[in-house]
Amino acid sequence: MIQRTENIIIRTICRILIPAIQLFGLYVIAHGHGSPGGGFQGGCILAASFILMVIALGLEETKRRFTEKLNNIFSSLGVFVYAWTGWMCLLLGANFLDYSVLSAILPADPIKARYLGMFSIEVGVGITVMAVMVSLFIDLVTGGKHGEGL
Amino acid sequence: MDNFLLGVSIFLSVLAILSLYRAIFGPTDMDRIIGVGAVGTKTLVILILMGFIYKRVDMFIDIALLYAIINFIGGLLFARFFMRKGVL
Amino acid sequence: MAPVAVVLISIGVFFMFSGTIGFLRFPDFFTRMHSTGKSDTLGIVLTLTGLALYNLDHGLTLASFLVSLKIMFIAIFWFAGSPTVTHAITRAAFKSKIEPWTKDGRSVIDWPPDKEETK
Amino acid sequence: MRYVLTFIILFAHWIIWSGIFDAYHLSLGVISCGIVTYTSHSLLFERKEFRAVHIKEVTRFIKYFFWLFYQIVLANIHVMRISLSPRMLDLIDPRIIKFKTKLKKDISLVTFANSIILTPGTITVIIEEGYYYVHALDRKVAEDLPGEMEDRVGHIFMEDRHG
Repeated sequence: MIQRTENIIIRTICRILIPAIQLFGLYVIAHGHGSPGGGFQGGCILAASFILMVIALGLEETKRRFTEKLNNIFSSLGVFVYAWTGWMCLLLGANFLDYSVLSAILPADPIKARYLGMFSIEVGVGITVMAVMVSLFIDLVTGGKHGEGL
Repeated sequence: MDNFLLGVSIFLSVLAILSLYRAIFGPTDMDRIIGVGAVGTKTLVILILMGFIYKRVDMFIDIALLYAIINFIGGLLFARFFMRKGVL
Repeated sequence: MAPVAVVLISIGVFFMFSGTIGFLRFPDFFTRMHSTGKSDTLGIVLTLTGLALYNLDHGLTLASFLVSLKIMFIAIFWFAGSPTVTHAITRAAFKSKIEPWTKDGRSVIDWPPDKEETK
Repeated sequence: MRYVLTFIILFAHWIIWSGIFDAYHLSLGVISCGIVTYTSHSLLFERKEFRAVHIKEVTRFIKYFFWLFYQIVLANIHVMRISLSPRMLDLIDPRIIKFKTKLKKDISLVTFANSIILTPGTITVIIEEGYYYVHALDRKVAEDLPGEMEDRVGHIFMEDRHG
């Protein structure tokens, strides 16, 4: 098990910096259209904040905050959001991921609907990337046993 | 002013290459880590300078902040990784 | 604003230069850590302050003011994060038994030194 | 209380980063800050209640920050002279010194340790049971420890009054 660090400095500084990093990840996801970044990058930053949490608070505490079950739910929820945004377009009679027809069910004109569709795709990608990155990291550092490691 | 910024970024690149010497030939593992970290600090400044040179500061600033975060986490992780059998 | 920015950037880059030179010249790991961890931090903070001032030079709008604040945010982040990384790496080196380079061979001494010792 | 405080701090950060003030982006900001507040309010503030004393701590901390910056510049020039001097090996006398501290709270221990690290010439190596192990570059910087800096840090966080 990756233990809680006994080192006061690293623990305190990480505690202060983790919320800021998480908020930055969400910012990158939300502003994917106007600045560099998007779903994948934002998801990676969110995963990085969880890696920092593993360093600072230990694996046990991290798993209590972000459980295995929640991780599985998130990693499939992202794909679900992605796929259903595409399928809605298909069901409304356009191509896969052709967002502009979403204006039929959303209270928005086609340009705004394209915008919202793109945003929901990015949210889906971000959620999946975050969950998969976190589980990859935990599997790698513990050799898949979630016990001893690093 | 643009020429000044360009000169500063070239000078910083030279400094980054000098720091790379320790990252390659450093006697211990820890020397290599701080060599990479030193290259990272120079790269951070170069990224923002590039933003000023290309007149897109608002764009490069996000990359620079991300780079700072990655450098921070990378340093901590490497330090922990190279210290065998211990808690950081 | 521009001349102040030029002065700040020059001083910051000079500190980074001295840090790199010390990084190459010092004899062992711990002393190298001194030069790269500190001079680089002060250099980055001064350089970023200069760049934030230079950014305000093109006209003080809300957008450019926010960009300057963002640059200062990076500086503050670095100010909090860099000593932590320095401490983590030094601690890891000390725990993995890297011997500090000393002149008289005694690496750890109590401080302040005892009275007899200073005589 | 700490939910509200965390939310306000995070939303200030969001406004600085975002820079777009239409309803769409602001509502995204509120949602994101809500999520982060819910997941990590216990990370940012460990104590549950706040008193007026803690505002004073912030102002004192800012005052201390400027003093620290001045010290950093002074010490940086000292280390720069050493590292650029041709007789560098004669000037340095590195060793690890060990001294007892009188600080007790986590936050003041961390502030003191980070101040030591930021002042060139000294690195905190380990903190163990009230002892600081500090690597000092030469005798001159080692003599300043623990000294004035510890008193100032103790003054910020009111160590003597258990505030």
